[in-house]
Amino acid sequence: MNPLLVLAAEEPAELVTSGFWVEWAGLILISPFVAFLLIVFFGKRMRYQGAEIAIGALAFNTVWATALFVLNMTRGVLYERTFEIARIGFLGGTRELVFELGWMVDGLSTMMYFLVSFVGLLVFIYAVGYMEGDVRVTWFFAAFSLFAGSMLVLVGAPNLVELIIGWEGVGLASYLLIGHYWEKKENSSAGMKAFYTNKLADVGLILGAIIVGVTLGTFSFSELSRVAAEGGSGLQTVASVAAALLFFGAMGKSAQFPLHIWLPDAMAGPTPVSALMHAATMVTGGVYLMARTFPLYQNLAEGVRPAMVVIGAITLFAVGLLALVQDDIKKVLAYSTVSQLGYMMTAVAAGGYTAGLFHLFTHAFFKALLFLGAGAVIHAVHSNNMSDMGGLRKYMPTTYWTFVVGSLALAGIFPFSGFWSKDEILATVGYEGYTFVMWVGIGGAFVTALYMMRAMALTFGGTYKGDGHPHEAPKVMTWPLIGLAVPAAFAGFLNIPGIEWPGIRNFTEWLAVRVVPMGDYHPKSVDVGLAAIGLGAALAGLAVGWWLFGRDASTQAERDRLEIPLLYPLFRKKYYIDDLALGLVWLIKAPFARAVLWINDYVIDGIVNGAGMLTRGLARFVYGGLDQRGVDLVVNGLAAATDAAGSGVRRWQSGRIQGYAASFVGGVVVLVLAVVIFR
Amino acid sequence: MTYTIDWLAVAPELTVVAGILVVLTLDLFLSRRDKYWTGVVAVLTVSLAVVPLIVMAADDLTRAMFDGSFVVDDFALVLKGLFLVAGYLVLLMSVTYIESDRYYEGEYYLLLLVSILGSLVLASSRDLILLFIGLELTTGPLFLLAGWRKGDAKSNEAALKYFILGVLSTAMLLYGMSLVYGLTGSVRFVGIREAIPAIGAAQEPALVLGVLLMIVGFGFKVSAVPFHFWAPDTYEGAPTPVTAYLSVSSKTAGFVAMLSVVYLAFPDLTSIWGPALWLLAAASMTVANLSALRQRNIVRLLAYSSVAHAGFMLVPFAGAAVAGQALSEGLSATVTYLVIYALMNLGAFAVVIAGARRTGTGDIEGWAGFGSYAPRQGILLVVFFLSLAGIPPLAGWFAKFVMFQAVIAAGGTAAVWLAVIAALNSVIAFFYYARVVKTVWMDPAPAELGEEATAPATGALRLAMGLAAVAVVVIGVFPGISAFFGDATTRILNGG
Amino acid sequence: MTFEVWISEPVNWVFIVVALAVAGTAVKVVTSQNVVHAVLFLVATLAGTAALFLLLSAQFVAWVLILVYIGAVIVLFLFGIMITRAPTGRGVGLDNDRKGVALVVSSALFAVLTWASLSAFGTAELVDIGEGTPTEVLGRALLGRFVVPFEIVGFVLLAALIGGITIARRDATPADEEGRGG
Amino acid sequence: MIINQFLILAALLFSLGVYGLLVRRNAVMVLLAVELMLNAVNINLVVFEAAIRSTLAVGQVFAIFVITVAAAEVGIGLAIVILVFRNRKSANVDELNLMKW
Repeated sequence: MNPLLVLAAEEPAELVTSGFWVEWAGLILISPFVAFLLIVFFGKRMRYQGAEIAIGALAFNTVWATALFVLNMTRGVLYERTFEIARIGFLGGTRELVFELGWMVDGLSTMMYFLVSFVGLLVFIYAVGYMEGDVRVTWFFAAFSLFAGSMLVLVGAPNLVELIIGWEGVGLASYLLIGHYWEKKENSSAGMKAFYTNKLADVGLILGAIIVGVTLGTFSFSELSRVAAEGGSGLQTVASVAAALLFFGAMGKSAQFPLHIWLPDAMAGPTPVSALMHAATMVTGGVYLMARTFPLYQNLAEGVRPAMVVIGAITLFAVGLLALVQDDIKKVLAYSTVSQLGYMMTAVAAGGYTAGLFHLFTHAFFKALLFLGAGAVIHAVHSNNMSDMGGLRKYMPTTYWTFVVGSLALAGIFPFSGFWSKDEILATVGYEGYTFVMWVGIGGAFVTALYMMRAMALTFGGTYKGDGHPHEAPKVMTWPLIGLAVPAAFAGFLNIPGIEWPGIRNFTEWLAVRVVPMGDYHPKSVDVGLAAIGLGAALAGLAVGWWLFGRDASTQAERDRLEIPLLYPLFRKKYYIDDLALGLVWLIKAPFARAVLWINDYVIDGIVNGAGMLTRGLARFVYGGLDQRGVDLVVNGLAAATDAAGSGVRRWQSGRIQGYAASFVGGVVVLVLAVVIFR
Repeated sequence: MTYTIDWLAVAPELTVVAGILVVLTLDLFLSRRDKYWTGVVAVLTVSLAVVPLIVMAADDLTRAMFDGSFVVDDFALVLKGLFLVAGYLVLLMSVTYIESDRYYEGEYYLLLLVSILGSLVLASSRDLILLFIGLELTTGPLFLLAGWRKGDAKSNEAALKYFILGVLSTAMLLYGMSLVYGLTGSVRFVGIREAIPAIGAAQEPALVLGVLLMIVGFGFKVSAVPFHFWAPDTYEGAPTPVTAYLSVSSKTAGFVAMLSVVYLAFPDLTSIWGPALWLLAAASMTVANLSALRQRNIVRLLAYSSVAHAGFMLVPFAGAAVAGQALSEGLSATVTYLVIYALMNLGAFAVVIAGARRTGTGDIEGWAGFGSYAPRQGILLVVFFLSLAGIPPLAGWFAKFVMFQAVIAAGGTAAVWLAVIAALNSVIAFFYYARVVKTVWMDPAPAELGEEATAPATGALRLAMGLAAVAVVVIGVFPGISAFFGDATTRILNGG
Repeated sequence: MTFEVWISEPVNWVFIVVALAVAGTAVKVVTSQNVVHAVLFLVATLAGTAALFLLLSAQFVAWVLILVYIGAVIVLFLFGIMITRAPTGRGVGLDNDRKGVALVVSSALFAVLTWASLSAFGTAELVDIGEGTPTEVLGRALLGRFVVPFEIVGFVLLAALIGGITIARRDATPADEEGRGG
Repeated sequence: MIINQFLILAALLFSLGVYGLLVRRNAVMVLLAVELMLNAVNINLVVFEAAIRSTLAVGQVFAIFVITVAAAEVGIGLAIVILVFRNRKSANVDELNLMKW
């Protein structure tokens, strides 16, 4: 056992297991749905077309969730309330399967209540400004409430069935929201793609849930935890299958490679939707599921975990690379989200329950912040493309500074929140013995910093390249940015290994409050060496990024097109030959006079460019070769095959009665022969 | 030998018989304007017929008559109740539809009541002859009702297609029954079951043929692939309330016949009908869902959806059979699915009837923006379609869940494969339902709406939609209700 | 039982004659290019079937078949042909052009049915046919044990009658119906 | 007499019925083919009854029900055919393909 690690948390002494706040916490789950109905029926007649109802519901939730959060922070809350809704017998009536609805208040769900409500509230407020003038504001806020409400059901669910209800609700609401601008064909097909991938993964979730239910007789998480801790159920024998199926479900929702393909396309929806979807809801659902069923993976299905770690690692690195070659600012952030989810998934899979969730916690703030910032920029320049932006720093100072805070937090720069959570992940993964994966994670930190620097430089640095006069967003949009920037900067202090704040329990201990106290290994104190390496990688990423894109505003557009010639000799041949020719001419003309400059530009520049180009070239390759061609091809191929099969099968319905009758009788003969032969 | 009759046990049937006679008589005397009274009588009849069911449910006795060929047990009670509720909702839907065109109202209600009578008898049949007559009584009037829009060429075509394929399937069914009778020497289910072990290996092919031909006959009624071809065409052409009845009551009748026969007469022959049902289930789900993706007409879409649901409903039973497990869970799951399916599908058809009057078209594209000028019906449409898609917390999710649960609990390779096929199909199925929802709520409404666009639905139709919606939501949140009915049916009595 | 023994029974000679007649006329029912002839061939098929029933001592069923079918149903068919003005001459394309498919499908079905019968019943004999089933037995069965289907089947006929009339009748114009009761 | 001589004749009639149902264009002719199939079933039922000799003569009772229902079916079928003919001036089933796919 590594001396740096401790096994987490005993049960705290003063658990809150009753009282007003926890016993009525179910209202958190209900209020957005009430808001939904109110908006649908009365929204159109109201001043802000229903937005005030949605905001009211989330404000209510935020207050309530904050109360629970504070209770948990100081004492710990544990409460569960369920109502039986159905009971079915099986195996000749010897076994029963109970379906229940209810709510659960423990460390994990309390954190999620708070995240969803708080981030949701700010995003809703922001959306009032962003969606102003949209033709379907009422419908937007109705669906948005449904979205937040479904997520709250998902995280408040005391059992798998209710979780699935919330899960499907989130998926449905996102389908409606992603496709908000239905007029554009690509948006509606993005909504479809999101749903194809998600529904496919849901099959895994549902089958996994049924296996758990059938073997345990209940879908309850508490019972699952108990069985995992104490044994004594048929679940042991099929735990790996169930765990793998549940993980497959989580892969879809949390966009793990190769099911990540839906997420970048889902950027087609309005930006507030992307912000909420990427920060606190929807995509975190999968990580949440893994955390909620963590005992299953920790104790019963350890065999699946290495595979999960590998998938998480691929996601965090390979998909992170893709962010480097995007022009659409939202797609940069989208690929970044996938990559960060990869971090979370890797951590949880490796056994870092606390680490993964801590990153989920901090990520929610800074990713929401970045999306909302991007939204403000898009709102100002009326384009998603960074090639139409640039120089916005002076036009939009508030957006700029909050965006910088978010970027630094995401890049993992000390002392912003992302630094602490990423460091904890690296430490835990490393100590769990996944050394290679830890180095992949450090490489990922470099990539993260690189693409965020690129995004900042192309958006806010240099000169403005778009049309019109960009202006700072209205206050209703900038205040949420500031509101998110604060936790994005400071949330990391809540879980510094080895530091206890007076009166506040550690983040680790919040999360440990479960029916069966959760334990995982996590660092007792900051491993300064590892932290320095991680920070160094991030700083290197920022430096390379600045060198490439920020240093010289006039050439940044050109530099953005830098390629590795070996990988794209044909594609970029012309460009490269021109460049080479120019260089030769220049060399002949001034062989000596500019030698110093030559060293500067070609040696130093070459090294930095080389590193940058290598990374970006790899990214191009992964994006162009694998992601867009390979994975997309498979998905599109499947869709096309389904479609073609549909039209093929349809031809069978020829309209002719006697054709039907012939098929009928032929079917009889075939059926008889099949049964006789294969029986 | 004399037989005693328990009058309470046959009271639901007698009530409907009385209703038929009253409608028949009234129809003679009422003037054209007052014909709607026949509808009122029909609705009252169906409501009244529920009363003896409740009385019998309360005293918890099982009643068997005529050497156990007519049995009223919990299975029969639940399904009779389902037939009456479905009939009630269809009658409510019919009122506007039938009244608004110059159709023969009195005769229409008469035929519908006869069909309901047939399905009531069917639920109690424990004998091949009674089963056959019950089935004929259920479907015979429907051949005619499918052609009720006499001036409409599509309706004519619907009736003829349904009829020709229907009699073909009847002939197959009867051939199978005759073989089974010849091999076992009995037409009572209990007699058949008792005689089956004595059948020698040499006679096995005839037994296989007999059982499978019966399955084929039922497969036609439930519209399972490849015996489904009539369904899309007939559904599209028939008057919509009749289509609703076809897709729910007639299908349920087919299931009742199939389930009671295989459960009571052939429980030891799972190796014969298990694979057959497996094939039918897999083919139905796959072919119907793929075809539904390309449909432009909303009723045709629902037709393929109904074929696909038939496949889903076969899954638990087929899964239990191929895995060699006890059939009672499969029965319970299938009946639970039937109950939920009946409610949500009738709701969907009620909305389609109401919506078709407003939009004036059955083309899905013509429904663009329907939600904006008919928000309440738009929401109801979302409720029913998403329930059909199996999105929680609407009732459909529980049906799917129980279906998966039953087949996974059954275990075994073949059952698990069936579960996988069902799972993939439930993914495909989502899209055509979602497409309708999207069109209704997201696409812009046509610039100029017809006069009918703002006309409210009539009271009866609103009642039908409302009842179905309440049921779908309540069962979705408290699915124990449907599971209770499903479980009750496993207390099925085999003969006397 | 060998073929020699089988053929030595006189009743089987009768069977051969009747069966050939039934099969031959049945072939003509589905192949005849004259619709009226087809109907008349069906009469012969049914009459032959009734004769077979007599061989099997099922007199009552035989007479029911003759009364119901030859007496009533066939007349219906003839009416149907007259009303729909089906082409009564030869060579007007009474069959569609998919005979190949039909032949394959129906032959396959015949093969399956025959195989099942042969393997199941082999040369099992019908012994002790006796005097035949007394009509009293059938009557008691129909009104006793089978009284429910017996009563219920009446509604099949009622529905067919009323529905058939409604469907088949020519609709009166609305003006004709004003003020008229039915 | 053996059972199979009747059964095979019935199988032949049934298959001929199927053939007729598949090739006949005129709807009335299709109905004739259906009658052949139902008649085959009757032969089956009666011969099985002769072999089994049940106390209630179940096979014959069944055959009587089949005959009755078949008569009703003919009534229904001809009504539909007449309806179709009235609207289309033709009773050919292969011309009915308004609805497909």
